[in-house]
Order: sequence, then structure tokens, then C-alpha cells
Amino acid sequence: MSELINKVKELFDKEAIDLFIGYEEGSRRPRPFFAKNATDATKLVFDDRCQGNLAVYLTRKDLVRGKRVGISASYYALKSISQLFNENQLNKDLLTIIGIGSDGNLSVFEGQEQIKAYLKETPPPAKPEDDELVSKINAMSPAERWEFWTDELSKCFKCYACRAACPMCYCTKCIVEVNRPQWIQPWASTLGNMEWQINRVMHMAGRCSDCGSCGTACPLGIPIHLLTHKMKESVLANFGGDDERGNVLSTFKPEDQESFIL
Amino acid sequence: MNDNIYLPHLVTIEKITQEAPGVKTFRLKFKDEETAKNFEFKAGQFGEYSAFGEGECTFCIASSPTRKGYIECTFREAGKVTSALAKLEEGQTMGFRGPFGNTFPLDEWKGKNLVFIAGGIALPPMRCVIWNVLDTRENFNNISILYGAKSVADLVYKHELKEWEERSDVNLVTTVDPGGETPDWKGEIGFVPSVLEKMNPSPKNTIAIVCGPPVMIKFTFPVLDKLGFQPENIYTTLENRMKCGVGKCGRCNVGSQYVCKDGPVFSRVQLEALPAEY
Amino acid sequence: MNNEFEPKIVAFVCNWCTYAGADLTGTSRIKYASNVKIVRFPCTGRIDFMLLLKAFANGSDGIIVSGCHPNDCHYTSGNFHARRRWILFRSLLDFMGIDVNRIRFAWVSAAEGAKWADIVNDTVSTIREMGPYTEYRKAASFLAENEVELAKEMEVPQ
Amino acid sequence: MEKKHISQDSLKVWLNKMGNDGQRIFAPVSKGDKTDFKYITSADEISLDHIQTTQSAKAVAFPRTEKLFSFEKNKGDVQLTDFDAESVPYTVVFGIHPCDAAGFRPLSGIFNWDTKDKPFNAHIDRTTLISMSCTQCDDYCFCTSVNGSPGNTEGSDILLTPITDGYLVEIVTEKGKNLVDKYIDLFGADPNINKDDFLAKLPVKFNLEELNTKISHMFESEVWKQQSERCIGCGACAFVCPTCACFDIQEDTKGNSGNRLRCWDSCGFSLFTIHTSGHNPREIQSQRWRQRLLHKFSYMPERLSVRGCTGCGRCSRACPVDMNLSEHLTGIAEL
Repeated sequence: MSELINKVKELFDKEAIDLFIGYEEGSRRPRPFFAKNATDATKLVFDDRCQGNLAVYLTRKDLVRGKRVGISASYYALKSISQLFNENQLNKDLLTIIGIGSDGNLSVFEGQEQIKAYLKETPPPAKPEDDELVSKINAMSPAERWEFWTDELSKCFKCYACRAACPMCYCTKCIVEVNRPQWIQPWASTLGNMEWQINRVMHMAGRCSDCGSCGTACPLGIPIHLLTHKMKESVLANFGGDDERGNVLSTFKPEDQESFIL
Repeated sequence: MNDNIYLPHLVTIEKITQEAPGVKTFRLKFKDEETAKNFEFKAGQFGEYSAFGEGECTFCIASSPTRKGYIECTFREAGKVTSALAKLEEGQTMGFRGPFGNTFPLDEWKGKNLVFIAGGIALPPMRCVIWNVLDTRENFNNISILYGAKSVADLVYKHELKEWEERSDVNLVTTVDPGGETPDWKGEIGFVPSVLEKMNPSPKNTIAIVCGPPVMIKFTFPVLDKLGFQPENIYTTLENRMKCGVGKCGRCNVGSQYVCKDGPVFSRVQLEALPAEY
Repeated sequence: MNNEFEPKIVAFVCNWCTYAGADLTGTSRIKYASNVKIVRFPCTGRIDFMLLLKAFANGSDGIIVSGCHPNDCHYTSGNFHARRRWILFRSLLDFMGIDVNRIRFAWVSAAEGAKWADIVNDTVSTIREMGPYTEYRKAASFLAENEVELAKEMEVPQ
Repeated sequence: MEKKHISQDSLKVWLNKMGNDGQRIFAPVSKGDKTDFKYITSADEISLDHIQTTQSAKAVAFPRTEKLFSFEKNKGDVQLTDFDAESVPYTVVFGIHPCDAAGFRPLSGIFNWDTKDKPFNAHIDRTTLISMSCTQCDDYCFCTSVNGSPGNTEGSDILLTPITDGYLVEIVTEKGKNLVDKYIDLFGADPNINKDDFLAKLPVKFNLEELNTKISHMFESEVWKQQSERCIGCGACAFVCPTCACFDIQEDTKGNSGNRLRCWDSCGFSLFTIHTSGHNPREIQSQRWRQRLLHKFSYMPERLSVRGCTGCGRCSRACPVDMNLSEHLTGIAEL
């Protein structure tokens, strides 16, 4: 912790950043925090209790526009940041990234190439609980799976916390707000909720860092992060890891394999 | 009697006038005879117009309360609902809820000079007042109208502009933005604020009513100041997104004032008291 | 009188191969089930997955999606992109318990009139056996109505 | 106020009997680590161990999606079918806490401001609130700071307070009395106890008067920007709130017929106030956060004489980024 604080203080003292995005102690667990000077920096924390993906704030124009921003990034935040670079959403010159590994070690990243190299050699943190739940659902019959998801998604009241918490959901006008035609019902109903999730997850294909913030954000505890987790698995199983040429759905290989097209 | 504030009156489209590209006026007649007979409104009020299957849209009532038996609305095709409305034909049915909101204080304006300043698609809310005033002409002193649009084609109510021009008891000035004129255009060329300055209306015993896009209003107010108009003698209308029209859905408030209940008509004094949230 | 369930099938096909193929089925006078409504697209790459969901929500019991064989796309690579999308979409739908057996994906070229007839016939008979897809449509009703339904069910016997 | 006593067992009998007699019963049911209101078929489903349900019970009068009327088009003509108030079932809301019961007053204030909202009133008129005093609270609760209390009877028709043996029954309204009288055999005499001994102890967190005087002059304050920095603009706080009433009106159409629906909306959404022209009066998150707080603590008291907050703390529990409301309010009161 003190290492992070010192590092950030140093950045402020050198006047290398105007804003640092990290965590501070909150009501029950740490919460996102925006340090503006070296004194603020003393409040920074970073540990296992930190939830969410801070990369979500990097596309919030009212917060970061024109500012030199520093950010403390978990493995998943790094992954999101790398993807945001792919999508031309970030300005390398305005961003200082302090990666924090699962061992608590700090590493400063200069631009996307270094992040990519780090992600390549670092395996993602294990998610035994999610893996178990996904295999539990996989093992169900289609009817049971339908039952499970309709029951869960019938609760959804469309607060879009899943969207708001996601670093990849930075569109200023989301498909649910497009009304000509109205692709997704704006009101809450099981099917509309389902269609929304299908859309969300399809739009995440190959872009999602699998951080699970969507599920953590859901106030009703609907396990929607399992959908993105499953999508991640499908992408990996069918198309392998990251593709240098672009996002999974904006590229292809003639030799892609499937078993269901007649 | 209808006790559901969300249930629209059914109205028949009696007449459709194409005013300008993408702008139409509908003349609407209530289907229910009782409603048709009893319906009353005042200049400045608005309504919620339904295209069933698509939704509702908010516009002012563009016809004058002095013209009984029908109401009119003028709108530009812009979003989902207005596009659906534009597809309707004469004789078809749509919905109307209203009248909602406050009114222009015509009673207080008796015996005064009136200057109407409108830009683009903002003439409709003013047309309601203009006809109301012209139909009770004896109550008012001099009446001037300044109306500007992007181009000659974009001027709405072309027939009525002609009628007002020909009347000796109205001083009408029309203007189009530079580049929007046609070879035979006889009106002014220039933006509304500068034309207003040239018109130089006397502020004495005069009320100025300004309606137009925010940018026009922004530049017109300083001109009125320069001409010596006091804030309490300047009126305008605000528009905000609305769904219910009756102060419940939570969209249209500017500070603690609800455009749907406390507006849409605001004097400049009231406007200046509002927080900058419109 | 035939009381057998007649499924409604919507086919989303590309203009250049499958639509032409289906045309050939007709001009070759090959008979096939009349349950299918064909929607023509410029390319399989244009077939948004939402269209499939909308088809189910609006009463379709089965769906066929078909286009040019790999390497035959009129626009070079539309079907390759589509294939990636279907692979992920199908796995997601399956995970959510939406019956993927109700969606048939196929490559049908302009010369494969007979294959088109086979695919339609086979799909219709499969879906006929599966019955109407009411589960999906039922989920579309909004909660207010469900709650009233639920209240009716609450009449507990003494 | 008339007081009575009911035992644990009789309470269950009472609920089941009311259910059998045609009342819909909306009560907290727990699933996993969440408890929420559901329409139940048996009193055994009810769970009362929670501090707070995730959602408030407002859905009983203001459902997340509701039909306002339906229409049918026929060759340019239209037939309308009005909302049928008679179709609304009689409902007992059981086990809501005093903060939730109090929340129906601000809701009613909004929905009946000058014009009466038919669907809302149809639900409210047919709903009886049987509340349960709080015996436990957590650090998100702040009812005592906004003039409420764990044993407040305001808004309830009947208030139950768990005592050593069974419950103290306080009959607050005529509606409540009818529900007791109908099953009077199940009730015993006033246990004559001091209710306060059984209630949760919740310290006051901020000075309400300070807050009231300051907040109405704070439109231009920098505080909104500071507080809203981490707000990600979802609608979770609004949707779990017992007094938030912002809604959207939408059309559910199939072919020539359809329903006009009202569904929940939130002032926190970025496109909530956007005009068709693209102009947005509340363009950035700080303006929307300001609207949320000023609406509840300044505009509603000014226009409707009722505060839009009952201190249930749900918004803070639901918030993915810990926008702790009582903390922010304390910050404002202490400015």
C-alpha cells in the first residue's frame, strides 16, 4: 500500500499527472477514488477487497478530458485498458498506468505494448467459483437452463448497472436506447431482459476482460457475469487467444471450425 | 368523464398542410361531441399528441383559442413519434392529451404594444397568441411580428404571413439567414437579433415575446436590453423533454420549476431566477 | 381435417446464393413444405442476431439461416464473419437454455435447389415434432400481467 | 391508537386466512443472500430475518411495468380500452419496515400532484400495509435522521412490533382495523409493554434542519461534482428507492393493437432528459446527481410538502460504487 501511495505522490510531485484513479476505504469495502494531489494520494488503498474495474472511468469524458491521468490497475483493468487502446479510446500520452499484480507488486506500464507483453506472460487469476457455476449450468438440460435463466432474469428491473460498470460499455447511445427500430423493449420483462443480456454479451465477445464487474454491480445479484465468463470460454475454445488482427467478431479465419452448419 | 390522465382523447385529422420541408400542420377535431363542445384552452398551452403504436410527442397548440371547434399543431419530422405522425393521412385518428401548462398573460397585456420575435419552427407557439391577439385586436395597441427562418422554404405558415403582411394593423418583418434567400425574396436577409436591432421597436408600453432556438434567444435578449426592454416585459417559452405532461414523470423540471406545470411560458424575470438547467 | 401442428418457419437467406438456390428449387419444380417465409438479405454478414430473436418473439417456431458456402461469398468474406458470429451466438443461446435445435444454419449455393428443399422439409418435420415455441413467447409478457395471473393461482383450496 | 397482541402461530393463520379470502399477499421472501418482496401463496414462504429487502415495496402501487390503457387500430380508426381499476386485486403488503410504509406518502404526493393518477390510486386504495418495526439496523440505515424511527407508525395501516412473545399490534387506520376485526379471534389483549425496548437503536447521523437550510441554496455548489465523481450513472439507486417515481411511457405494439405502458426510469441515466435535437439539459453525471438529491430534499419539500427520502438506505446498499447517501447528506449538512 505504502509503495503505491509513494509512487503516486511522486507522480504528483513531479507534476506528471493531474488525477489519479484508485480506491479509498469506503462504507464496507474500498470504493473508487479520484486523487487530485499528493495529500489525496495518502488515502489510496489496493487489496483483494477492491471490486469493479477502474478502467470504466477512463472513457468518462467529464472526468478525464484533457487531464493527465494515472490509474491503479488490476489484471482485469489492464486487460480492459489494452482493449480500449485497441479501440482507440485512450491517449497514450495522457495515461500513466500502475499495474498491481496478485502478489501486490507494482509495475508501471508505458503504453499498450508493455501491457500486452505482461498479459501474455501472466495467466489470469483463477475463478474457481465461476468455473464451477458455469459447468453446473452446462450440465443442466436445456429446459433446466431455460428455467434457471428466466427465473434469474425475471428479477431484472433494467437499471443497467451491468452496462454502467463495464469499461467496454462506453457507447454514448446504447442499442437499448435506439428506438428506430426499438430492438430491445425498454421496460422490464423477462424476455426483454434476456434480449438485453444476449445483446450485451454478444457485444462483449472477444472484448470482455472477464473481470465480472457486471455481476458484482447487479443490485439484484443476478449472475450475469457467468454469461460473459461463458462467452470468454467460447471465444477461447473456438478461436484461441487474442488475435493481433482485431476483435474476434471483426475478423475471421477461413479455417474456423464449427459443427452445426449443414 | 375521463378520469385517467394518461388516456388520450381521440381526434380526427381534418386537414393536413405541408408548411415547409418536413413540417406539417394538422387540424384536429375531437371525436367525442361532448369533448368537442366543452374543450377549452388558452394561448401558450401545450398537449401530448399520440401516434398509436409509436408513442406520444409534446407540442404547443398552434391554433388560437378564439377559433373554436378544432385545434391545430405544427411539427417537424424528427424522431420516432413525429415520423409516425407525419405518415398519418386526413381522416385518420390520433390521440390528444391536454391542454397542459400555463398561458401567456393576455389580460395583463391589454392596451399595450406587442412585439413578437420568432425563429424557425418556433412560430407555431406564437401563432396561437398572434391569432388570439388579432381576433381581439381592439384590446391591444401596435402589433409587430419579426419572423426569421434558415431559408425561404423553411418559413412556416406562408399563407398567413401573407395575410399578416397585407393587414394594415400588423407590422410584419420576415427575414432569412444569409444564403437562404431566393432571387425574388423581398424580406430582410440576416439573423433575427440583428434584424430586430434594425427594426428598433420602442420599449415604451411594449411587451416582447421571444420564441426560437436557444442560440437565437441567447443573442436576442442582449438586443432587447440594448433597446431598453425591461426583463418583466419580455416573455419566452421553454421546452424540455416530457413524457407525462402533468408533473409526474420527472423529466422537465428546471430546478424546482416544472416546465409542464409552471411553464412553458416564462417571463424573463422568472427565467433569470431559474438555475441554468435548460 | 388435419389437426397436426403446422410450425411457422422464418428463413433468413442471402441474396446471392441461398435465395437463388431457393428460386432454383421452384423452377426445378421440386416440392417442399410451405411453412417457410423467406427473408432476403444482401449477405449473411448482414443478418443481425437480434433478427432471429425477434422472429421467435413474434411467433416463429423455427428459423433457418443460410448463405453462400465458405469462399463463395459475393462480398468475399461476409459469410466468414457470419460464421464466427453464429458460433458464439449459438453457444450463448444454448447456455441460456434457448433451444438451438430450432435454428438451422446452412450453406446453400445457387445450384443446390434440392438441398434447400431437403433442409426446409427436414426443419419443418423436426420443429413439428418439437411443437410450438410457446415458452419463448410467454416470457415476453410483462410483469404486471404475470402478477395478476399469479394472484389467480393463489386461490388455495381449503 | 388501538393496541392488541398476536402470537407467532396466530400470525401465520391470519396471513393464510387473508390469502384464502382473496387478498394477494406481498411479503419478503429470501433467496440466496437476497430478500425481496414476492406475491406468496403461504405464510411459510415469508422470511423476516433481513435488515432490509433489496427492493422497496413500491412496486405494489407503482409496478415496474404497467399498462395505462390499450388500443386497437382499424383502418385509420382507433379504439381505446381504459385502465380497469376494478381489475386490481386487493392486496396486503406484509412485513415492510416503517421506512417503506412512510415511502408511500411521497409517492402519493408525486402521483396526486394537482391531477390524480388513476392506476397508482387504484393500487393504493386496494392495498393494506401491515408493517413490522425494526429490531435491527445497519450502518446504511438513517431513518432517524429524516424524522423517521424503527417503530414509526406513519404510513402503515397496522404496525407489528416483535416482542418477547409474539407481536404487539398497533392498529393505525380504519383499513387496518377492518383487517383485524374480520379475524378478531386471533388477537389477544394489549400486552401493555414499552415498545421502545424492543426497537433497534439507531443514532441520528446528521442535522436535518442544517441540511434543509443549506441544500436549497446549493444548486451552483461544487459539492455535486465532488460527490458524483465515482457515480457510474446506473439506475440502481432509483429502482430500489421507496420514493423514486420517475417513469417512462412506452408503447408495446403487436400488429394493430397494443398497450401503452408506464415503466420505471431514472434521473441518473444520461439520456433521461435528452431532446430530439440532441441538446441535453443534464448532460453530465454531476448534474444528474444534483437533480436526484435536490429533487428529494429541496424540490419535493418545496412543491409537495413531503421529503423524498425515508432513510431506508437501500440506494447505498445497492450502489455498485458505494455512493453512500447518508455520508453525502452528512457532508452537505456539515458544510
